[in-house]
Amino acid sequence: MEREILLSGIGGQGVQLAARSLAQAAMREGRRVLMFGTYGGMMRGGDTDATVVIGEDSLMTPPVVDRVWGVIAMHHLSWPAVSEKLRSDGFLLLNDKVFQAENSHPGPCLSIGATAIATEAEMPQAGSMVALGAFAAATNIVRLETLLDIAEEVLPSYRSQFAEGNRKAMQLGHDAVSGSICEAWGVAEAVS
Amino acid sequence: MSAELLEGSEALAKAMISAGCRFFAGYPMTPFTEVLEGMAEHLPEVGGTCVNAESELEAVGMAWGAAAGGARAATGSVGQGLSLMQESIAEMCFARLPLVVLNMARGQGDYFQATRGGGHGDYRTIALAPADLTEAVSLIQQAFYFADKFRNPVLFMGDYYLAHVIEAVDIGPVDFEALPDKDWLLDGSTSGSGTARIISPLMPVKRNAEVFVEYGDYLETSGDKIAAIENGMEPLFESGHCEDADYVVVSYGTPARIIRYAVDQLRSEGVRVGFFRPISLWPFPSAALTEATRTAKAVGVYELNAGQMVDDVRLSLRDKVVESIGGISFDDSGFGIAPELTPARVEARIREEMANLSNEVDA
Amino acid sequence: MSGALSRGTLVIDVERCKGCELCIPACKPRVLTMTTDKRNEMGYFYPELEPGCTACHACALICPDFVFQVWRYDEAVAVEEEGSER
Amino acid sequence: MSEILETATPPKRKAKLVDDFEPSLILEGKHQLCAGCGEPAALRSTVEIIDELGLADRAIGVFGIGCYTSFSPVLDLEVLQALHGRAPSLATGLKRVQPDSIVFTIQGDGDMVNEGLQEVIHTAARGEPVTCVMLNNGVFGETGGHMTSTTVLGQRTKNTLEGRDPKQHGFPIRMAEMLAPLDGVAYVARGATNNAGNIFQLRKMLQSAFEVQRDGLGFSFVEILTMCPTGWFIQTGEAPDYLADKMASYHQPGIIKDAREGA
Repeated sequence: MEREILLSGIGGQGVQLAARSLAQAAMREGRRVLMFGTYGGMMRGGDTDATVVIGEDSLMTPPVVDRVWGVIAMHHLSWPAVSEKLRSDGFLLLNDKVFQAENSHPGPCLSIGATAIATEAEMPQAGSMVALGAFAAATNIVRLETLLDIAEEVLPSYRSQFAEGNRKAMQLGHDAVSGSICEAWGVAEAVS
Repeated sequence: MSAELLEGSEALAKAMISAGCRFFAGYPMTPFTEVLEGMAEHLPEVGGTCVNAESELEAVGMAWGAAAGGARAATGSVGQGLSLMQESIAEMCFARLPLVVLNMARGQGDYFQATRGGGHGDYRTIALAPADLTEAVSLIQQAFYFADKFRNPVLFMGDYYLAHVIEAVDIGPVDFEALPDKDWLLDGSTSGSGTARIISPLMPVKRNAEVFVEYGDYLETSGDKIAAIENGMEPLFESGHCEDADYVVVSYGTPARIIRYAVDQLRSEGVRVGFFRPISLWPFPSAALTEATRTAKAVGVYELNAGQMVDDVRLSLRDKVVESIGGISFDDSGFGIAPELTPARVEARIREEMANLSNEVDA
Repeated sequence: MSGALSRGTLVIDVERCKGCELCIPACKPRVLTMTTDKRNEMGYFYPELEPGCTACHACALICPDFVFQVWRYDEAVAVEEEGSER
Repeated sequence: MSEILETATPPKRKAKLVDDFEPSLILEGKHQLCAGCGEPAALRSTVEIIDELGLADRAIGVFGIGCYTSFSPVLDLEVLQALHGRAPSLATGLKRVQPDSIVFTIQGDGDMVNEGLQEVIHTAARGEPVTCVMLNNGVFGETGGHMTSTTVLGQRTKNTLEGRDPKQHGFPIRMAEMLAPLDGVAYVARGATNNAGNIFQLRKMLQSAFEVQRDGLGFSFVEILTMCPTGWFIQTGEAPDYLADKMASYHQPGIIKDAREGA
């Protein structure tokens, strides 16, 4: 089984780091992973996305995929293209308030004020990490403990001071979700 | 060594170091920049040197000097930067020096540059093009081996996808057959002995050598050297589903990974299509391609350019219908992200070509 | 010239000479002169030595064609006596 | 008129050899450079200083492209032949992987200042512990006498037949003065080969430059004004004075920087 997750937003929201964290955590839990991010020439403000593919065996999937199982939409900037990729039974997590587009996704959906939660905790750039914590809580695609474990190693050495804040952000996101909404691996498949 | 989750560019850097590369020079240009960052971070850890060169001209010059000093050396850029390096790459072929040059290309417009080159004179460079990161880290080690074995620059063809894909890869050293000592390297030790060494694109020996070689005679050995590489190395390729294929798609690099995926999908639906992927662009795997397309009624070449490799495919298959089915595809980033390069669109393109094929056959 | 000494002498490979004359002003004791009637096989005039060389090797340093071999006598000799046998 | 001495064979009196035909580290002195050329004397001085300093078995010369290139196969020194303008970069890579060697470049003014100006500037700024030697005759000698970036105002060349005019051809570059202020540069001097006295001075400069490299003090640079009577369209005998009057008045010889303690 392969699960494709597309994280989409604008530069500066931490989308690439959240994707990297998801990939690292999945690998830590013994799965095969592939991640591919795109971002424009600008470091801040342009549209950015990252695709993470998580599976059991050797992945033949190319870095670009047509259909994804899950989406974390941090901003509406490239929503039309993103929504086209999301499978109708896939799981969608929206960044409430910041995300302003019309959403007609028929499958399971969770709207959470990730940026708002991060801003309240005085970490406005950690919105994607809040969203990732929430996504993990809603899908069990990876465990929160694994995400907290890898928070430091995914950062370049010159940014390691942000590890603690990112842990807090993921925890806040996780706590904001009451329970599983759409199981990524099914109960039996969950890696213990 | 076990697998590590690495971004492509960092994996390439670590694979180079694992291959014994101890000198690297480069000038930033995305997506080559990320490889340079990796070398700047990791090369000093093993006592190597990474120089932030002031231009591509200087980067390749520094790597040339380091190679002459006997170090495994590499440089690289993007196609545009490689344009600046052409002069030195050609001359290093004549000077019989090993070098690995990475082209972290934007799109696939550099096929001619890689396989024909823009330098002067009769020279050729081996060009290796991986389709995914696992293959890339092993090919990059092979590149250093070939460079040393043939004392010739080797081009490694990557792209934005390869630089930025993140996968778990094993970058442990790969074993190759032992190579002879570099008894030609310059360290100053033979100066003043009457038998001082020279490394030059113009002449291989000093005037007082037992057999002095004139410039013209040396120049004439260039053809022998090209033949020696062609005879000394089996062209590399991958093929699949070709045994009974009506149609074979030829592609290299990252697009080939998507072609492979699309062909797998089509085969699972019973469509008689195969794929062929040259891994060494020079020497080009012509014989293997001929064999792989034996049953094919037509051959499509998918590349992200206006049609470059298609020339080599046509030269290999002179009695087959060979068509270019790719094209230039670029998004606004300018980094070579190809909007047309998705499994669904590629699959649709192959179906379209195969429909034409059966129409032609019916008619 | 009475009392002057020759401290050294030269061997001149005249066949290498291209006749540039750089050695003439370089020679401090002014004991080098260019031929005016004799030419080497390449057709050039070439320098000749008169007694009085100091073995300063200025000629050798400036000569583009490495025409000169410079010798310093163990014992200086009066210029009047040098000619008979160097 | 004094008598002419017989100079075909070595003297019979007891004497010591001061200079042989082939200078040390030059395997074959016979060459096809023009009569009156200043480059052989400059090269001779350079390699003899390397020998005198006892650095011969560590030295590697990186050669550019020019008339002097014909010496690359006849020096008893390891040679890395570079392309036009690129020698300082090759020297950088070579020195980085062979830090115990003594690496020097030989380039002309066309090679260094025209084709490869940025290479030498960056190499100097990085403070690479190499010695760059520039043979400056103010013309592209090998192409037959064309203007370079160091050609002095008023100088006639094949493409400035009426003399270099700043309105048309711009002003010359003073290479030594341009490199000297860079922090990575430890030693800069300009010598000349137009007379024996200047050659003696030049040899001291070369000695300092190689000592600076030997002692790891940074980048060293010696510019050598050399005669090119062919490219200057004058008689060989006029070349030393032409160098002094025309070139050296603009590119003034002397030690321009010596960052060593006590210097």
